[in-house]
Amino acid sequence: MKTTTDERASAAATTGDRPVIPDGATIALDVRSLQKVYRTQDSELEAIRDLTFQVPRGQLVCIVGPSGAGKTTLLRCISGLLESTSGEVLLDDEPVTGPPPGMAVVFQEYGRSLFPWMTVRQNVELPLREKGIGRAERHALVDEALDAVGLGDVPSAYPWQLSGGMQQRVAIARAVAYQPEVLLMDEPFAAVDAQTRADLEDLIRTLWKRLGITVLFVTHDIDESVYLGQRVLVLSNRPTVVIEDVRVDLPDERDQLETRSSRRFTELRGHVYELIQKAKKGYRP
Amino acid sequence: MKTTTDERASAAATTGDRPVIPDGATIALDVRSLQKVYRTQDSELEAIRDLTFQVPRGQLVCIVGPSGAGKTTLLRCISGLLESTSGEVLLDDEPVTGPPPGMAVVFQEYGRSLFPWMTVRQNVELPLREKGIGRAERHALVDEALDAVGLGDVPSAYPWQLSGGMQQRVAIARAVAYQPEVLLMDEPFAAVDAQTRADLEDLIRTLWKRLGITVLFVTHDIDESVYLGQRVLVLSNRPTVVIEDVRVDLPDERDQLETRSSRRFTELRGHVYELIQKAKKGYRP
Amino acid sequence: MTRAPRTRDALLGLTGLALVVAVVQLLPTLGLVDPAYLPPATEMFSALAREVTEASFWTQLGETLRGWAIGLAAAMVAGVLAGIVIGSVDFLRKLTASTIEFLRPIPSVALIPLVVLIYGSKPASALVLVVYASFWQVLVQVLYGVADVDPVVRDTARSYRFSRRALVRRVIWPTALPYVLTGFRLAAAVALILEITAELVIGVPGLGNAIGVAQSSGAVALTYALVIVVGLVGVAVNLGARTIERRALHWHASIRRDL
Amino acid sequence: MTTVATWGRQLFWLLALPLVLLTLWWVASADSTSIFWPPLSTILEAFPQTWDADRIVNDALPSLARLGIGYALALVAGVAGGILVGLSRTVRALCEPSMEFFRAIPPPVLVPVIALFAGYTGSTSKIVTIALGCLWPILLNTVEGVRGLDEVQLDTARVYRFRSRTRLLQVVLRGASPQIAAGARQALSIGVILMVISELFGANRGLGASIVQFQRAFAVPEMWTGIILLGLIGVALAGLFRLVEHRALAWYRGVRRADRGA
Amino acid sequence: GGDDASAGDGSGDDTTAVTVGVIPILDVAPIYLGVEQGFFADEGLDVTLETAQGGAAIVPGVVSGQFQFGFSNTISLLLATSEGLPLTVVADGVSSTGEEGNDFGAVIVPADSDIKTAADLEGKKVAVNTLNNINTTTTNEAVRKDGGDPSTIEYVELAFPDIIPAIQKGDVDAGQVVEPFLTIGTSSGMRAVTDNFVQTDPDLTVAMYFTSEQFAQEDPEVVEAFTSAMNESLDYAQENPDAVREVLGTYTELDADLQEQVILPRWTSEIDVDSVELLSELAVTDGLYSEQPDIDTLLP
Ligand SMILES: Nc1ncnc2c1ncn2[C@@H]1O[C@H](COP(=O)(O)OP(=O)(O)OP(=O)(O)O)[C@@H](O)[C@H]1O
Ligand SMILES: Nc1ncnc2c1ncn2[C@@H]1O[C@H](COP(=O)(O)OP(=O)(O)OP(=O)(O)O)[C@@H](O)[C@H]1O
Ligand SMILES: [Mg+2]
Ligand SMILES: [Mg+2]
Repeated sequence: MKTTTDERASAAATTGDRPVIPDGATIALDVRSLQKVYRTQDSELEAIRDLTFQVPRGQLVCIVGPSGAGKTTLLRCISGLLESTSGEVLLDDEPVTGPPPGMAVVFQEYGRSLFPWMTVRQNVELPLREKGIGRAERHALVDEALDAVGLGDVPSAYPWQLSGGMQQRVAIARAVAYQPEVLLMDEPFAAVDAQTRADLEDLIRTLWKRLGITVLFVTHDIDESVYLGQRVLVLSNRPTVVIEDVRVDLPDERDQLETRSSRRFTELRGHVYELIQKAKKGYRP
Repeated sequence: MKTTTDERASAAATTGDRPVIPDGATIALDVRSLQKVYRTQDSELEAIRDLTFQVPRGQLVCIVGPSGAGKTTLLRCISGLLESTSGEVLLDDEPVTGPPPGMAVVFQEYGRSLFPWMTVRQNVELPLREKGIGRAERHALVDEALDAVGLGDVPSAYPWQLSGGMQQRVAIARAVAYQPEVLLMDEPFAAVDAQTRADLEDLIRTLWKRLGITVLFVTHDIDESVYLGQRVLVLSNRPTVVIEDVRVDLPDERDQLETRSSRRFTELRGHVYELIQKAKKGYRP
Repeated sequence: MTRAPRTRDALLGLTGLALVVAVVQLLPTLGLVDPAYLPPATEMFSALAREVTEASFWTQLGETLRGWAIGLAAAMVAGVLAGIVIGSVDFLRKLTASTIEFLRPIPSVALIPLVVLIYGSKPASALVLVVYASFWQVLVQVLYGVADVDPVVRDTARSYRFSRRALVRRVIWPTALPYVLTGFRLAAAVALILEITAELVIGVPGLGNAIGVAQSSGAVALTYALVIVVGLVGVAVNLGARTIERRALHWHASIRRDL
Repeated sequence: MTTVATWGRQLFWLLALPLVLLTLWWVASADSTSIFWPPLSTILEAFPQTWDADRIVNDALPSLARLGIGYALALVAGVAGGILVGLSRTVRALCEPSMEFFRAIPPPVLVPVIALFAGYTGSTSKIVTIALGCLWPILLNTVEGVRGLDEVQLDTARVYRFRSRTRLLQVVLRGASPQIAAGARQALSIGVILMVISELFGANRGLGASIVQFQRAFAVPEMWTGIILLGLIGVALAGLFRLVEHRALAWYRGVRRADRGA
Repeated sequence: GGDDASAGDGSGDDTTAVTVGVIPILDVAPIYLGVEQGFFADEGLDVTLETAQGGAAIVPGVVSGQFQFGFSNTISLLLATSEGLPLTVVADGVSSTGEEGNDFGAVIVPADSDIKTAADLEGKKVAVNTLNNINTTTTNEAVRKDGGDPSTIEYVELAFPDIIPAIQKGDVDAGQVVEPFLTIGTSSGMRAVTDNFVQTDPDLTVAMYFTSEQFAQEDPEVVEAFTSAMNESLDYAQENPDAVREVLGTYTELDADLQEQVILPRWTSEIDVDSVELLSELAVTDGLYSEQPDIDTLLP
C-alpha cells in the first residue's frame, strides 16, 4: 500500500495555486515528526525539532536554510547514517534504519569523502563495482560521469592532487555514475566556479529528467534552489522546523539565461530570499 | 626604496578609464613571473605558468577563475606555504620565503584548518596569543570577531560539533580577530547561506576600510567579486595566466541592494562572467 | 628528481651509523670504559671479519633468519586477520579487550619452560615464543588502525552500501595500512629479539646460541661482533619495511610530504 | 540509574570472556597430573600464600616503581625524540638506521652493556633497560603520528606564525596524540615484559626475579601465580592508562563519535 | 667455532640416536671428548649435543622427552625431585678438585679488598650466577665453616661474564665464579677468598647427568649404554687434561691462552653420595625446600 498525497503536506504549500505534491503521486520519501538531538557528554543540542514533509517519487526538492540550521543533519538522518531521536523516515514505505539501496549521497565534506588511496577513476568506479555492474558498462558510466563534470582528463590523478572544486566534482561524478534512485546532495556546487556550476545544474536537471530519480538538494544559493527545484523547502534556524514549502511553478524546461531572467523567477527568488532573512532573524512559524 | 606603479601593471587594466593601480600607491604585494609546477613521482603538472601582478597597500583584490585554475596554488605561494618553481613573490619588497608576519589566511579546506582539540574560542584566540596580545584585549577581539560572524553563542563548542558553514565562519573569525595587514581568503563564504554571506561581505569591506588592510579574495561568485573588490583578477584555465585585470569603478560606499542593482554593477558582472566563460573554453591571452 | 633526496637519506643514515661507531671506538680508547668489557669498535669489527669467514656463522645466521621470518609471517597473518575481524565488529572488540590486556604483558620469556614442554622439537618452541610476542604488536596496531577510519569515509562506504568484503578491502585495509606497517616494524624487531633470546636461553640453534657460547667463554669482542650482526639484520628489515611503505602508502600524507 | 546500567554493562564486557576462558581452563586442567599444567585450583590455592604481604611490599612494589620510572622516562624521551625525528626529514634520515640497529638488539644481550654504564646491581640499570625497551613503540608511533599530521593544520600554524613552542605543544603534539597513545599503550605491556627481563640480571628481589626463581626451583604452581599476577598487573595498568587516555583524547573520541551521531 | 665434535664414526647398524642437553661450559668437556673418541658410538649411541643456557631449561627438556639425557647441577636436580619431577641420575658430571686454592670455582674479590677469609663475607654483597642454588649453598657453607653467619650475606644474581666487571666497578663486594672466569679474574689482579666447593666437601659432586624416570624404565639398555660410555669419557677426560684443553676450542669461544690456563675440575665415574646428601641437608638449612627429597629415587 503506497501512501499518496496527504492533507497536511498540500496545506503547507503557500506559493502558486497548485499543491507542492501533485495529486495521486507516489510518495518516495516520508519524513514524519523527525527530531534530532545531539548529545555530548555534558550538553544536549536540539538540531531538528519537528520536521514533517513528503517527497513524491521523481521530484526534485531543494532545501535552503540558514547556516547551522540542520540541513546536513536532516540529510544524514534520511540517508540512514544518523539515528533520529524521535519520529521516523520512510523510504518507499519502509522505515530507514541504515543506508538504503539505490541511494547516493554527495557529502558537504567532499574532500574527506574521497578515498585518498584511490585514483579519481577508482573512486568513481568502486561503488559501481559494489553494485555489481559489469566491467564494460562500468567503464562507460565512469567515463561519461567524469566527462559530464569536466574531469575527463584526470582519471588517474589522486584526490589530493586536485583542487577543491575538482574534488567536489569527483564526488558528484561518483554519485551520478551510480545511477541512484534517490540522490541526496549537500551543497554539492559550493566549490566550483560560476560557469561550471551552471553546467552542473543543467547536468543534474537532465539526469533527473532522464532517470526519473528523486533528488534532495541542499544549497545556499537561492537562485540555484529556484532554478533547480520543483519545490523549495525553507528551513528555520536551529532547532529546525519548516518555515515554508515553496512550489516553484516555473516551466519544466529551464534555461540558464531565459529562466533566470523571467519575472516569475525573480518573484520566487525574492520570496525565498525574504524567507531566509526572516529565518535568520529567528522567525519560526 | 618602495616600488610604485609600473607600466606593465597599468597597461593590463582594460575596464574603466583609470589604471587598476592608482598612481603613486605603495606596492604591498608584487608577484613576478610566478610559475608553479607540481611534481609527483612520475609526472609533472604545471598549475601556474606565468603570473605577474601588483597589489598596492590597502587594496581589495578579488580573484576569479575556473575551478582547478590554480587560485589556491597562487594563494599558497603568496603566503609562503608553497615554494614557487620560478619567479618570485615580494611582500613589502621582501621576497617571501616562509609565511610572513601580519598575514592571515582563510583556507579553502576550512574544516581541516581548525584544530579539533580546541574549542571555537581557543581556535580563534590562539593566534592572538601567539601574536603577543594581552589577555583583556584578546578576549575582546575574540568576542567581537565571533559576534561578527554570528557565532557569539557557541564559543565553547568544538569544531566537530558545528555545521560546515559554522566551521567556515570560525575560520573567518580567526582571521578577522588576528587583525592582519594582509588577508588572503580562499572561497571563504562557500558554505554559508545567502543572508550570512551578504553580512560577511559587508563585514570584510568594513574591516578592510577600518584597518586599511590588503585583501586577496578568491571567490567563485562573480557578483561577490564585483561587489567586494576594487579590482577583479580573472585567471585563465590551468596553466594559469591573467586573462584580464578588471578595475571595479563602483563607488567606495557599497550597499547590498543599491550597488547590486546599479547599471555599472550589472555591466561589470556581465563582463567578468564573459571572461570566465572564455576562460572555461580555454581562451588564453 | 626523486632519486637525489633518497641518496641523501642513505648517506645521512650512514653518517649516523658512523657516529655511533666513532663513539664506541672512542669510549674505550679514551679510557672512559674498560676495554675488557667494551672493546673498541675496531676490535669488534676484526672479530666480525674473522667470524664471517666461517661457514658455521652463515648456518647460524640462516637458522636465525628462517625462524624469525616464519614466526613473523605467522604473527602478521594472524594479527592482521584477528585485528580486522575484532576491530570491525563492535561486539568482539568489547568482548576481547580485557583478555587482550591480560595476555599481552605476559612475558614470553616466562613461557619458556612451558613451551619447551609442549612443543618438544626446538625450532618450534622458539617459533611459538616469536609468534606469541609479535602477534600482540601487530594485533594492537591493527586495532588502532581499524578504529582510525575517517567517519566521512566510512559513511561514504556505507551510503553506497559497500559489501563487508569491499569495506574491509577498500576502506578499512588502506586506512589501517600505515598502522599495519608500523606494527610490522615493531613486530619484526620483537620477533628478532625473541628468536635470539630463545636461542640464547633454550639453545635453539642460531645466532643467539652463538652469542651465548661467546658470552660464557668470556670472548667479549666476538659477543659484540655477533650483536652487531643482529643489529644489522634489524637495519636491513627496516630498510625493507620503508621500501614497502613508500610503495604501498604513496598516497599517505606522511609519504607525500617527503617527495 | 543510567550510570548503574552503564557500569553493569562495562563490567559485563570486562569479565565475560575472561570468565569463560577461566572456566575452560578450570575444567580442562581439573584432572591434570602433568607437573607443568597443575590444576587451576592448585594454582589459585597457591596464590595467597605465594603473594603474601612481604612479597607484595618487597618484590612487587619495587618492581612496579622501577616500571613506573622507566616508563615515564621512555614517554618523555620517546615523544620528544619522536617529534624531532618526525618533523625533520634530515634528522630522520640521520637517526633511523642507528635507531633500528639498537632496536633490533635483544635486551638480554644489551643488559651487560647497560650495566657497564648504569651499574650492575642497583635499580638504575633496570630502569634504563625498561626505558630503552619502552622507548621504541612510543618513538616509532610518535614519528608516524607526526608525519601523518593534517597538512592544512600545519599550514595554519605556519601562517599564523605560531612560536615553535606553541606549534609543538598545541598542534604537533595534540594532533599526533592519538597515535602517541597507541604507542604508549603498547609500550606499557612491553614495559611489564622488560620489568621481568631486567630482573633476570643483577637482582635478588622483585616480581620478575621471584617468577624466575620459582621457575628455576620447579615450583610450578607458584610460577603460574606469578604469570597470572603479571597478567593482572597488565590489566590494571591498561585500565589506568585508559582513564588517562579518556581525558586526554576526549576530543578525538568526540570527532569520531560526532559523525556517528551520538 | 667448528662443531665437528659430533662427527664421530658411530655409524653402526643399530645405533640409537639420543640427544643430550648440555651447557656450553668447561664442565661438559668429557662428553664432547667422549663423542670425539667414539666411546658413545662403541656403545651403539649416536649422540647429538644440544646446548642450553642453564639447567632450568634442560630439566623440562628431559622431562618432556625432548632430550634423552641432560646435564645439571646437583642442587637443581634435588630441587626438581623435591617438586616431584621424576628424574634419575645416570652418571657423575663434574666434581670439585678438592685442592684448596686450585679448584675450578671460587669466591673472588678485588686485590685490595678487606675481605680476607670466608667469614669476612658477612654482611657483604656477593654476586652469584643463580640465586638459591649450588653456588649460594656452598658459599654459605664455606662462610659457616669459617665461623661466619651466612644469613647476613646479600646475594645478587649476575651472569658469570658480568660478575668480574661488577666487582671491579664496586657494584658488589665479591663474586662466586667458575672457570674460565676464575682465571680471567685472577689474571686481572683479583684474589680468591675461598674455594666454596672444596670448603663444602672436597669430594663435592657439583653436577650430574640425568634422564627421566620414564625413559629409564622404557629404555634401560640405552641408559646403561649411556652410563657406561659417559663413565668412560669421564675417566678419559680426567686422565688426558691436554685432550680436554683441546676439545674446549670446539664448543666454546675460549681464546688459546685461556684454554691453557684454566683450572680443570675433577671428573670421576663415581658419584659421591655423601656429598649429595650433604648438599640436600644444606639446602634445607638454606630454606630452598623444607623437606629433603628422597635421594635414593634420584640416584641410581
Ligand atoms: N556531532 C555534533 N555534535 C553536536 N552538535 C552538532 C553535531 N553536528 C552538528 N551539530 C549542531 O547541529 C546543528 C545543525 O548542524 P548541521 O550540520 O545539520 O547544519 P547545516 O544546516 O548543514 O549547516 P550548514 O549550512 O552550515 O552546513 C548545528 O548547530 C551544529 O552545531
Ligand atoms: N598537491 C598537488 N599535486 C599535484 N597537483 C596538484 C596539487 N595540488 C593542486 N594540483 C593541481 O593544480 C591545479 C590547480 O589547483 P588549485 O587547487 O590551485 O586550483 P583552484 O584554482 O584553487 O581550484 P578550485 O577553484 O577548484 O579550488 C589543479 O589542476 C590541481 O589538479
Ligand atoms: Mg551542512
Ligand atoms: Mg582552490
